[in-house]
Amino acid sequence: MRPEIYEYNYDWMLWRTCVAAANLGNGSDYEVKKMLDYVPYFRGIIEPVMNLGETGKSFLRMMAEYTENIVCAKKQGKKVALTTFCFSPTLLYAMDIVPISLEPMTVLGSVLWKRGCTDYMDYCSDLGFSETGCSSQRGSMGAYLAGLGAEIDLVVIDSAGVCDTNANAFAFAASYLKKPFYCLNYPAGLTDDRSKNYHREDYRALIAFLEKLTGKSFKEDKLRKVLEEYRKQDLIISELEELQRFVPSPFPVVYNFLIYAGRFFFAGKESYTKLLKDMLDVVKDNAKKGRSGISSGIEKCRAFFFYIDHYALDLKLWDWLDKNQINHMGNILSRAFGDTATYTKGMEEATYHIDTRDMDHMIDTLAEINARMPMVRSIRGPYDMPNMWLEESIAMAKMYKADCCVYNGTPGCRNTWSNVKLIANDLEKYGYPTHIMYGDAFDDRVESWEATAARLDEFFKIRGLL
Amino acid sequence: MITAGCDVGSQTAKAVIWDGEKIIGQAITASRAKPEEAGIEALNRAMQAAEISKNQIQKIVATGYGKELLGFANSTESEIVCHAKGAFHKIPSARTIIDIGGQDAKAIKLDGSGQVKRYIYNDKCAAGTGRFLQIMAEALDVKLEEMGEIGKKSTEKIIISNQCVIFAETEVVSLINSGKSVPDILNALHTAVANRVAAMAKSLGGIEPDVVMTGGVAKNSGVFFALSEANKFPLLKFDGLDPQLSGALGAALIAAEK
Amino acid sequence: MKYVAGCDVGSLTSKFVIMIKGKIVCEEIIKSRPKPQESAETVMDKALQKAGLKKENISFCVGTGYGREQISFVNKSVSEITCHGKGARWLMPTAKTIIDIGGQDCKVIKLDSSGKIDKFITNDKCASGTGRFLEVMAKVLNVEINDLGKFSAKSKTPITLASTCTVWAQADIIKYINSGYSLDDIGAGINIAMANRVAMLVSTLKPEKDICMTGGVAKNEGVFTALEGIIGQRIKHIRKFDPQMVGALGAALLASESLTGEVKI
Amino acid sequence: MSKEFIEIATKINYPLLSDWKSSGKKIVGYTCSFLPPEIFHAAGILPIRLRGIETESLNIADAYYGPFVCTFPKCLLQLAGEGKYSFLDGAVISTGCDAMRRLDECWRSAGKDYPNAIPSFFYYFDIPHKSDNHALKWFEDEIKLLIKAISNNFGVNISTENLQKSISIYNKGRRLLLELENLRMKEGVNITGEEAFAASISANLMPREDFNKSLSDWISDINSLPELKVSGKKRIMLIGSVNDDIDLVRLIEKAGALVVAENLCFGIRSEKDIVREDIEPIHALSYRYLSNSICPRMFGGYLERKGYLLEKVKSARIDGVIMQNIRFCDLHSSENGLFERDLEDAGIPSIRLEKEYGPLTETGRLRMRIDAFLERISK
Repeated sequence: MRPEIYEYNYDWMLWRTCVAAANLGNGSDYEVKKMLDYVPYFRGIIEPVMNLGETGKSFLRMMAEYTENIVCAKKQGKKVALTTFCFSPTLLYAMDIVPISLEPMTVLGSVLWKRGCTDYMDYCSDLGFSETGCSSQRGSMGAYLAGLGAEIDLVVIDSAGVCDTNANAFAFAASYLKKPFYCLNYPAGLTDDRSKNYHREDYRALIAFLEKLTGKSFKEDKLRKVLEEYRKQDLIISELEELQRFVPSPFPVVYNFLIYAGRFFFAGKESYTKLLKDMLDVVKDNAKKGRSGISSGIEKCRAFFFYIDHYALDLKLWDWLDKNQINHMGNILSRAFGDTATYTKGMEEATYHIDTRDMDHMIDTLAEINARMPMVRSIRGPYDMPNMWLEESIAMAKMYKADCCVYNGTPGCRNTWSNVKLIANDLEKYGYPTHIMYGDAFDDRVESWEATAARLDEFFKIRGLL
Repeated sequence: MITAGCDVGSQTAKAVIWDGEKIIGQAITASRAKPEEAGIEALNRAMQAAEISKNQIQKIVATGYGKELLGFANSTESEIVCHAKGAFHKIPSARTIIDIGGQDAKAIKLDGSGQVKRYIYNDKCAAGTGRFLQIMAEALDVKLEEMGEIGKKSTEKIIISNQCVIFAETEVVSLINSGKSVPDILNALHTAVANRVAAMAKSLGGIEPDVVMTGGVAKNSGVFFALSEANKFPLLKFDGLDPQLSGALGAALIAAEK
Repeated sequence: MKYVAGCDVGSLTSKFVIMIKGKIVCEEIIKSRPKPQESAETVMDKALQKAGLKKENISFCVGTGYGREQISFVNKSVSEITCHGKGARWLMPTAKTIIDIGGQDCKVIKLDSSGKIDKFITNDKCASGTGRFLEVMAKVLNVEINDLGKFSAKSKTPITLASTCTVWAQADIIKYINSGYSLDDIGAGINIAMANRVAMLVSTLKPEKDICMTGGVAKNEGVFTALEGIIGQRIKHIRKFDPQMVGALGAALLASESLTGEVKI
Repeated sequence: MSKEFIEIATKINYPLLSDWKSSGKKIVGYTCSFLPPEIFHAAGILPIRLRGIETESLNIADAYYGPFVCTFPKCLLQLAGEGKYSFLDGAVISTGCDAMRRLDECWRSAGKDYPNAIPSFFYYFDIPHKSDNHALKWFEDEIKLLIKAISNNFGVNISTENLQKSISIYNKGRRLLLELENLRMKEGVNITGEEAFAASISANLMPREDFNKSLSDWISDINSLPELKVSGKKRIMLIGSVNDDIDLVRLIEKAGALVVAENLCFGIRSEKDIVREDIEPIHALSYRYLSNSICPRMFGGYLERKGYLLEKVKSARIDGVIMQNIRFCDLHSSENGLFERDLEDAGIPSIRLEKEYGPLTETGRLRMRIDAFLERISK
């Protein structure tokens, strides 16, 4: 790793960048424009986020709060847990543990800095971690392994059986840092009694592990408060997602990203509720005017991203979609399957229900939420089984009236690269032109944006979508 | 109306001139660092062959890697569409086209009217491209055009397993060093390319006949044979036209339509 | 007079060094032929001619490189890694870490204080960190491989390049050329991509000073400087000797040891 | 005797299989060392570990699997697509790792395109990635479900007595393998690593009674064999991801070393622990198969695996450890990275090698690395 990188603390840099960017929004248009000239490295993200107005500022403030929590955790006597985006942080918030979710932290680094997180990625390889492993963890993981972030106390994840590459990265981090490690493990099934019981028992064992490690017991009131906030958030998200079904969709292209980023960072926290409310205002207004959320106000095509979407460096993909008047109808990360969401009608057994009656029901709720986190739900079992990847993708593409489906991931994803050709063939059979992107969502050294964009352009044109 | 198609790829630039009924000029030249120069050269030579001047051409469509840089073209079209167009024009029964060019290999599925239904490029890190064969030809010190024929003299079957071009080259170096004959190694390389391309085509949800092969590698009889025989799908090739010109022909035809 | 020799038959070039009493008599390099035996004989003949010697004058010859098993005239064959370690230490007695980039492989070697191999690492993941990568890229850019290094100094905004796959990187480069990026920026991007791959190996081995670089790529200033930047340590130049010949030199040194029976660095 | 093992270890379809088939008995293939073959044995079915040797191309497999995926499951799929596994009456896919569990979907998909590619009994066996109590219970239930599925499909009854008998027969084989392992770890050794590894591989392929007999006969012969010339040869341990390629061992030994121990999937590591015979058999099996963290698929079990490795390095007086993994096997690749750090810290030279699965054609590249490693540790 370049020697200069050792001079900066990762959390601290993210924190200051987010704070500075959020404050920038308080200036006049002229001031913002002038300032952007001085931050050329960040303008790729800051400009689009600024263009979102109040929503953008709320988002940056939320990010600033998340990173500030990490920076200040030790001073406040809190334990710090390394975790993954597909693990709901709600439990950790209820236990006063500060989560560092590696993949979203890689995204932050990738979109905020010119060179992204590639130095940290390579640093992981220096330490012996697999270079072909997923870049989503490797990005920020390198910073923590190098001691350039908060000191880690424990590692908790839930990806065993879902994404072994992910679980492996965290297991490596735990072994390398010699820290306690717990991983929830998911069987292939979701709704059968055996699986449900397993979810519950595994989750309770996790709580016991955390209680033992922190020496604190789990507080009922705190948990209830967090879950009630979660319920509120779910209701707003459901309303947002209902509006997204309109043609044209009143959703700005980047809103999906904000929804899931918020969920991964701050599910159950008030600042996320604030962000959602801001988004709802904008979307409602657009809907009332019958206007598309796309900058030009015109929607030519609707694309469903059936895996993740593309983050690497700036917000180039979202920009490109916006410019080409293609709307983004969500991806595997943006749906959570709460029973208040309209898209879960008729599949009640596959949803979660927030029940704050007593401690026991609340823990069951958490276990159920977690079993339906993105990826945990849909890529855990055979892709063509009920409630799994194919069924979900088709249902979403249909419900959101998508014209086509697009895959993007990372070459490190053994799980989806093992069957993306199968699902693409199935989606084509169902009438959805399907494009497979070969780039890496977190590392633009794998395929340049120029090459990625050329292939996308070709796909939308040849398949008659534009 | 006279139209032209110009296809500037990573290795060669191709041009075809179409008089509305038939090809009246064609040319293939080596690519340059500046795509436009290569394009102009190909076009000039095609015009010479057709005995026409630039102002007689009413429309030029560009395709290939360098298409955006060809200032002289009236419009651009993707390689997929051009190859489909060219191949379908030559062989109207074509439903699947396999094109192996310098930089990438593609499989294209067509409907009965010649419209592109689906298409796919070679997988990343895959060795199924013309470039792969070129690197190997250099390593073995044989001429690219002669690879096919030399490979036919193979007597012993060997397998080249690595999917990475450079590692495959290392394998070839090792094979040379262990005393394997050049025809045997070439045969193994052709089979390796054919197998990779076959897998690519199959992953489009089954291969529909007729299958037509285009692109420079179609001229390599070793790969052509291995694809056709070993992978059990009979291939057709152009009659009387260099398969490398398929994209340029398609571009010229599209120019005539517009 | 007991002459000794080292013969390094690599995938791209073949090298030959003749020594006597710890002094280099002559060195020779040719492009490798498809047959290693042919390469070895040709390069040896040329070297002998240059030195005005006959085959019989060579008392002991050590072979190395990919083709080492096929060279009939060698007395012994030794891996490239040992030879490069040997040669580099002889040229630079303070060398602890040696970075060697050959046509097919990239190796990083750490020596202990007595010059023995302490540890080494090679590229297994991907071939992008090899000399072949640069050669393929130079061809795409239509420049001489030896000129590739010069671009870095002139570039302020190098491109970021696919560092994982040669074929893919090549497609990206064509895309960059066609999008109007300057040759300097593209060339610099290639050198950086290469340096990144190599840096990963270097850092894994936790390099110790002095660090030197051997193999043909050592002559590429762009890669050299970028690599120094990434690993954050100075790399020392091997002076007055072609870094590409270090393997053959090491082989000749080993031949000398076999001859005298003494084992020294 | 070792010839028999070498023949079996290098063929997909060996004479023993056709003998078994022609006597009207069934064969079921499985993909992971965490699946207890005792269950099939107790049903009178021959369980064999599926392998991908003899693969010549991946032109079928690559149409289903994407790039960036380990070649082991691809090779299995390729052979199935080519009909080389048409002798199977059943196949069980399990959650080894991501790429292995997706073999379920890829194989089913290929089954639609290639007649005979897929056996009539095709089953998905879900193995937890940890061994907590609730995971053990899950695993035990999973075994019971598998037993039920086998019974229904093949019309057989797997009784407790039969299971107990099978466990005992399998344990006998394990004890013999451990005896063999002790023999090869001795100072004056008289078998090569290649021969010993062939025996380990055969354990996954032969009817267990036949295997026990052959191994027992060979072991009694071994002591009368002349000692190998081992002076100056370095003692190597080969570890890492799935490997059933005796050519790799041969390559290392040809370079002048002796492979005296291994820790490979297909090797001794899957057989090192005895199943308890004094408790309820299904419980005993689930405990034995899940509580061993022998593979990095068991997340969080690194210390256990490191302990086992260091102990073996010590008892076999290993001079150097060669760690291999198939390209894109992140689990073993990362673990090899940790092992390398910890082994080198403990003064044990080690090297990581990455390669494709299947016929060993990368000889040149591997040879250079192995030679240099041996030169390093020989000084």
